[in-house]
Amino acid sequence: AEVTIPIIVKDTTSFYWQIVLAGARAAGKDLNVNVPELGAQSEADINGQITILENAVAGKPAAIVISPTQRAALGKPIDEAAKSVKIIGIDSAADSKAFTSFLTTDNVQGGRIAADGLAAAIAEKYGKPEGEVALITHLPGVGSLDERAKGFKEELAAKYPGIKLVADKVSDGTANGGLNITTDLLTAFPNLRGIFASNLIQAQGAGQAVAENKAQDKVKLVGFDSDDKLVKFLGDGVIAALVVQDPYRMGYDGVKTALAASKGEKVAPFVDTGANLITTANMKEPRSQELLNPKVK
Amino acid sequence: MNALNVAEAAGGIAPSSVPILELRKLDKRFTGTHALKSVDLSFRRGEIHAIVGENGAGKSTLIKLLTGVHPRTSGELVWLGATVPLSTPHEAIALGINAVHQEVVLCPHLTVAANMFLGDEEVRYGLLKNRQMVADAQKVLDELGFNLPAGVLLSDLTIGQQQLIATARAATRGTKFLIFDEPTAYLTRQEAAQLFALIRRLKAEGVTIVYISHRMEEVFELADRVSVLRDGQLVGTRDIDATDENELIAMMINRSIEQVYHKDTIPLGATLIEAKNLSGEGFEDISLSVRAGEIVGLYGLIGAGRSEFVTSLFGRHPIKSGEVVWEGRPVRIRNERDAINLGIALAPESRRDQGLCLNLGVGHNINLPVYDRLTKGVTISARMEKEHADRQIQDLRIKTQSRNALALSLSGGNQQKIVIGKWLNHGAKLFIFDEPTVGVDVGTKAEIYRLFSALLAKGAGIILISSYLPEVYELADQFHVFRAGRQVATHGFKAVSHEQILSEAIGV
Amino acid sequence: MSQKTTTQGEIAPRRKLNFNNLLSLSLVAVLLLMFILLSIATTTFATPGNISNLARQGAMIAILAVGETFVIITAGIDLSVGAIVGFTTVIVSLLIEGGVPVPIAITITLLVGVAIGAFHGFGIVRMGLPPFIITLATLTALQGVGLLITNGSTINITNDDFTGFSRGEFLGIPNLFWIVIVVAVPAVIYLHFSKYGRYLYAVGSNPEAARLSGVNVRGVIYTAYILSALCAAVVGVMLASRTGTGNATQANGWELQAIASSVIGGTSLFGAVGTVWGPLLGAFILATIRNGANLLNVNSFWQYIITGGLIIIIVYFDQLRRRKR
Amino acid sequence: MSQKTTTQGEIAPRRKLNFNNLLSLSLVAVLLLMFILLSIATTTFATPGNISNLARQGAMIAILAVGETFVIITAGIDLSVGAIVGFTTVIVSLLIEGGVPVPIAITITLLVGVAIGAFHGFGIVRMGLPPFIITLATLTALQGVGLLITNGSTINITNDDFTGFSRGEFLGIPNLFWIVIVVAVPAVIYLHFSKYGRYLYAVGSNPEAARLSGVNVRGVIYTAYILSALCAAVVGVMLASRTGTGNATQANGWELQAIASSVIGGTSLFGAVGTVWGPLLGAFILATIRNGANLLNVNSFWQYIITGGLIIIIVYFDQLRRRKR
Ligand SMILES: Nc1ncnc2c1ncn2[C@@H]1O[C@H](COP(=O)(O)OP(=O)(O)OP(=O)(O)O)[C@@H](O)[C@H]1O
Ligand SMILES: Nc1ncnc2c1ncn2[C@@H]1O[C@H](COP(=O)(O)OP(=O)(O)OP(=O)(O)O)[C@@H](O)[C@H]1O
Ligand SMILES: O[C@@H]1[C@H](O)[C@H](O)CO[C@H]1O
Ligand SMILES: [Mg+2]
Ligand SMILES: [Mg+2]
Repeated sequence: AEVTIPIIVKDTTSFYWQIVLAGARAAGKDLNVNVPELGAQSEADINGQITILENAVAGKPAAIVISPTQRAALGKPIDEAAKSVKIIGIDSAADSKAFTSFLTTDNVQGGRIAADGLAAAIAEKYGKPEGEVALITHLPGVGSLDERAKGFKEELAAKYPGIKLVADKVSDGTANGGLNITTDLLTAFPNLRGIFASNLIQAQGAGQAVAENKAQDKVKLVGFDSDDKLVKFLGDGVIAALVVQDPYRMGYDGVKTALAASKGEKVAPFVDTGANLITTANMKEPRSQELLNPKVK
Repeated sequence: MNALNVAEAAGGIAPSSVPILELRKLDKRFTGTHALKSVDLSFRRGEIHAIVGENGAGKSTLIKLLTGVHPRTSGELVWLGATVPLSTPHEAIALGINAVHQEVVLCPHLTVAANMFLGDEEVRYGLLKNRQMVADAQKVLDELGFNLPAGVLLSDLTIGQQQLIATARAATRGTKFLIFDEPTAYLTRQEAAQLFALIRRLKAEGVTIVYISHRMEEVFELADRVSVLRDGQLVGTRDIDATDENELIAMMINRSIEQVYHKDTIPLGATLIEAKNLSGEGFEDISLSVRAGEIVGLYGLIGAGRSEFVTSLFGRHPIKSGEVVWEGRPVRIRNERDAINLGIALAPESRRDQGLCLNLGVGHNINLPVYDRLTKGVTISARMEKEHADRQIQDLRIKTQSRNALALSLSGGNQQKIVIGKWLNHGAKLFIFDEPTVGVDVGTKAEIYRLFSALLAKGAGIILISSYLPEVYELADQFHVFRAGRQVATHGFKAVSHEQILSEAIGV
Repeated sequence: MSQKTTTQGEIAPRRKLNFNNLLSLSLVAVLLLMFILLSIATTTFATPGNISNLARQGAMIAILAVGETFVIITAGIDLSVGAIVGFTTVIVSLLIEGGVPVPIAITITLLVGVAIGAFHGFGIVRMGLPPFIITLATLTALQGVGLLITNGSTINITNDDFTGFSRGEFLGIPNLFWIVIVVAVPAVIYLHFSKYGRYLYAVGSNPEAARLSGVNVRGVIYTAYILSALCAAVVGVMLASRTGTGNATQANGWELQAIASSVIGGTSLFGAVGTVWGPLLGAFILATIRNGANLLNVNSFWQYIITGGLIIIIVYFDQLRRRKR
Repeated sequence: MSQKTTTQGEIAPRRKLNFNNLLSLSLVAVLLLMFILLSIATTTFATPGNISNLARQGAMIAILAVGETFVIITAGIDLSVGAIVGFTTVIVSLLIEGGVPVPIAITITLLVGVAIGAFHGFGIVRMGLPPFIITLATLTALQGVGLLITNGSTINITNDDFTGFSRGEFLGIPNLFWIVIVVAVPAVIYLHFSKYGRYLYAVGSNPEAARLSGVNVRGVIYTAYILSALCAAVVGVMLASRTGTGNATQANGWELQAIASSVIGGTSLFGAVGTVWGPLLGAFILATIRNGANLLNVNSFWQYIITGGLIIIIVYFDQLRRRKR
């Protein structure tokens, strides 16, 4: 492969980003592009991502695909990088106009979808979308997660006056943290009816806690993203619904678009890759299956 | 720091009767110990005032109060007629009070010069004048007749050499009042002689000297007056001409002892150990043997290689060549446990660095070598653990609150007793005592020597290392003189004169 | 490690056991006080369900802290325990997903822990590296190896028996807490009632003196680091069972929690001072702070502040008592 | 044991500076070797752009490591520096967004650093807390305070002058690297050429001896922790400028990198041994490993393993040299 197009994700250790990288890898194979897979090991490591971007630019690649870890922080470095190389954004936005193209989930919208999904699940069980719910966020200061929380809260406030957000918890970035928080939430709020765990790892922890306490009948859990474990929880009814993005496509199309842009071809400036609500009811549908089981390997 | 400070009054002044420092009802309590009980004492300007007393009598505590190291519980200090708070070391230094403490208190990571100038550095435009300080320090050391380099790291020196550095440092800081707490404990005769010369010189310059020692002959050689402490109380002060050793000892321990050096005639038995032409790091071609019932002395200057030799014999350091024969069988001692298993015990020279776990209990320290034998099945027998520790504490009269008191809360001499005590019930056949009576009071010394006899009577042999010639001279059935890592002479019991031995050790 | 000339001012002799009792008593008092206050302030704290949760939540850090304590008593430190936990979750889940029977998978995982501990011993004893450094290096490297093995992703454990264990209980006590007991009992015997425990303290106080008293100092150091890493591997198995995942980074930072628990429990970082019950209490005090804050619905950020403040207060009073005794 | 002469007085003088020079020379050699190898292995390493990147990337850890070194020389440790960096990014961005002029905002932020350092000094000197504990407590608490202030979110700095600084350069040298110089020069004078530096070593070597020499030991300890926290606050300002955000957790874990850099640079965790140039070199060695691995397109997980391995190797050879000397 002559052409090099690195892809920079937020946190290489998360399964979600592994799917993105798998998509990028596949695109690299299909299009005969060398695709270094880069990224920090925590979504909170903003400086780490800037460093990786700087180093990637120094390697003089044809283009760079990046998922900015933080909207404002990556703005200027991306502007800077775009002076010498084409930049394609994926997954989350940054305060930069320098993107040649952008393929993303609208995370505020994702939060809204989660709110609707949670309300629906509560209504199905309790008759009305009413009662106490809680929110669990992976880590503080992660742009996309803040946007999901924003969308989630706005939607609740706007459409479901009967639903009350009684706890807004921030975890420590581990599944075990989410597990401990959820068990305590279940204890502290005996009338809790719903939980939104706004990314993969927290959904794993929260799912485990709900299963551990056999609370799935009382408490409806909505997660974000998916992996085998969450799909199993979904099938078992431990999780009521998952908001699923299309990370594989972001990776694949990110590289594909980057290659086209590097050749000077015209590319779409903005692509919404979409966020879909998958519930126990619709999980068997083909599109759902495609989203739930991306071809990672 | 200027070199030796010259006394204000030219030509030196005779000890005047003007008190320079008065202690009024000085009192110090540690939680659980009443270390000093209402002591009234006055020091005269330009005198050498010795303080003697048993281990734990409160001597070091007294010094620490005078130098602002510990706060006093009550009482007053009057310096040149005026009451002073004297609550920090800084204040003491400012008044001109300095001390050479019982244990060397310097910074091992700094150079000799940096240590000598610590807290009083020479600077220009705020920057250190390092080269200047080394030169100045060297000048001071040379002037004092200490043949020591100023540019090396302190940790490169032996304890004795470090003690001399501490002395040089204390003597040259505009000192008016200088306290020595057992300064000769780690010094050889030669070094001690240098120290005494320095002390006399300081006295001539009008400096008041307080001199603490367990060695009576030093007290009589140097002091103008002597005060005795017992159990934290001042028993009395005497002019040196108006007292004698027996009186002082009686005042110290409230009884008299006929004789410090005690030696029973014990028939020598079979040869326990034979070292044949041993060489290792710091010693070369050493041969000696020890028989049951025999004390073999090793005499030499500090750095002569005796400690290196015995620690190697004990398996701590490798032996490069030569042979060790134990009870007629050639053996290889690869580590300390091999030695201990054969029946060798070592009481090392530095109690702080090698001898004690300072922040563990007295009992824990005493029992450390014998926990194997205190173990029943998987666990330790609590009863045996207690009994064993208490027996040593009683037998050696270790002054401690209980077996659970931390070793660091004991006075220096009592700490030394722990180092010895932990091997006494081990059942070893060969005991190596490296400077066993450093910092030990006369009464206890006599007890330790009696203990030697008891061990010998049970069929043990002893290697006794001492830099204190009388000890080796009076006790050893046979002794070897070491110099520069080699064995330069071997003598029988009191076979030759002190002078000859000294010249062999020094090599003149 | 060298024993520093600490400026231990005026330490009057006192009974060591008494003192330890006193200290642990006062920690028990702190814990009890928290329990009482939380029982009054919330209706949910003093429920069997919550107490079970608490027992589960504190269990893992408690075991790590006990292992860490062995090392700290020798005047060392083990920064790698969090990384070992993460790494061993990867190992055990790989093995289980690879079809290895659970008991064998667990045994192998624990042996991996032992090997890591032995490597630390080697680094300290043979290579002369400071404990802080060698364990910092393994902290870093193990994370890399764990991530490399899984290619950065998370392994999901599909064996329900294995993951069910952490949820289960026996005689009304959560299984995870049983593990604490299973670890603590031999630990108490080892540290407080056997000669090996005495040797550990001696090495922490003055290794040279210990050596000259015939203590196998190297062996003691190997043992301490192996026990610490073994405890971490045990926790790795527990965590894999609890989260059902193998992920090399999932216990990042737990080393600081373990060390904090140990120190809150009266262990001195200068060595030669510490107990088994101290770190256990320390870990459950920290777990109770978090649990209580959650139940009181205190902003999660306040939990950090409270934890930091309590560490200072508890250790301060501990120091005070020590100096007074 | 060291070389030994048997008659007193014939002790070969060993200059301390010589040894330090030797060590830093060998670190310089390591760094040079890396540079040469990377220049051969990649076409991109030895480009002005990349060297600038490297200078920027190493700068922040380098400054933290220098501050940390002061503390370690006193035989202490400062675990809070990463948390202080995160916290001060919050403070400076709040102030700037609140309309405070940049120079005043920076001054206030640095004073906050000083206050935190003084608090550490207070905890150690007055409350008698071990440095590990008090700084662990602030690590935890500062994170909480920082998160609380921002309610867990990130403050975006809209002042382009402020954020532009970190990207700018002067005389062809990146501004961030200039800050390293601005910190290092007074640090060298302080540590190596002033009596205050000497006191730092004395306190680390034997606090009792220092105290008896009239050294204001408490003052020295206060100074060391204040300098460390001040360096961390400087880095906080730099990081805020670089990321354009205030976020309390964005420098989590940097304390371990700072300590590792310092130790790689020859600082002894037992105190009394260390230089200013050592940690600087250590930090840039670590930055070069990361930069090189990125350029060589080595799997990012390998970087952890390489870093861990290098820490062991470098410190091992350093220890060897020390023992041999
Ligand atoms: N820091 C301390 N804490 C508690 N007790 C102490 C402390 N220092 C000394 N003591 C006690 O005070 C008493 C006097 O001790 P001190 O060191 O003054 O004796 P000493 O006369 O110097 O003895 P030695 O000749 O053995 O050096 C002893 O009982 C000792 O145990
Ligand atoms: N001149 C010297 N320079 C540096 N180190 C020395 C020197 N002399 C001795 N040492 C070291 O100081 C320590 C004490 O010296 P050592 O104990 O060997 O002398 P010794 O004759 O065996 O003892 P002593 O005569 O005091 O019983 C040893 O560890 C030795 O390595
Ligand atoms: O932006 C993302 C992804 O969309 C995913 O949810 C993982 O965590 C995030 O921060
Ligand atoms: Mg004394
Ligand atoms: Mg000796």
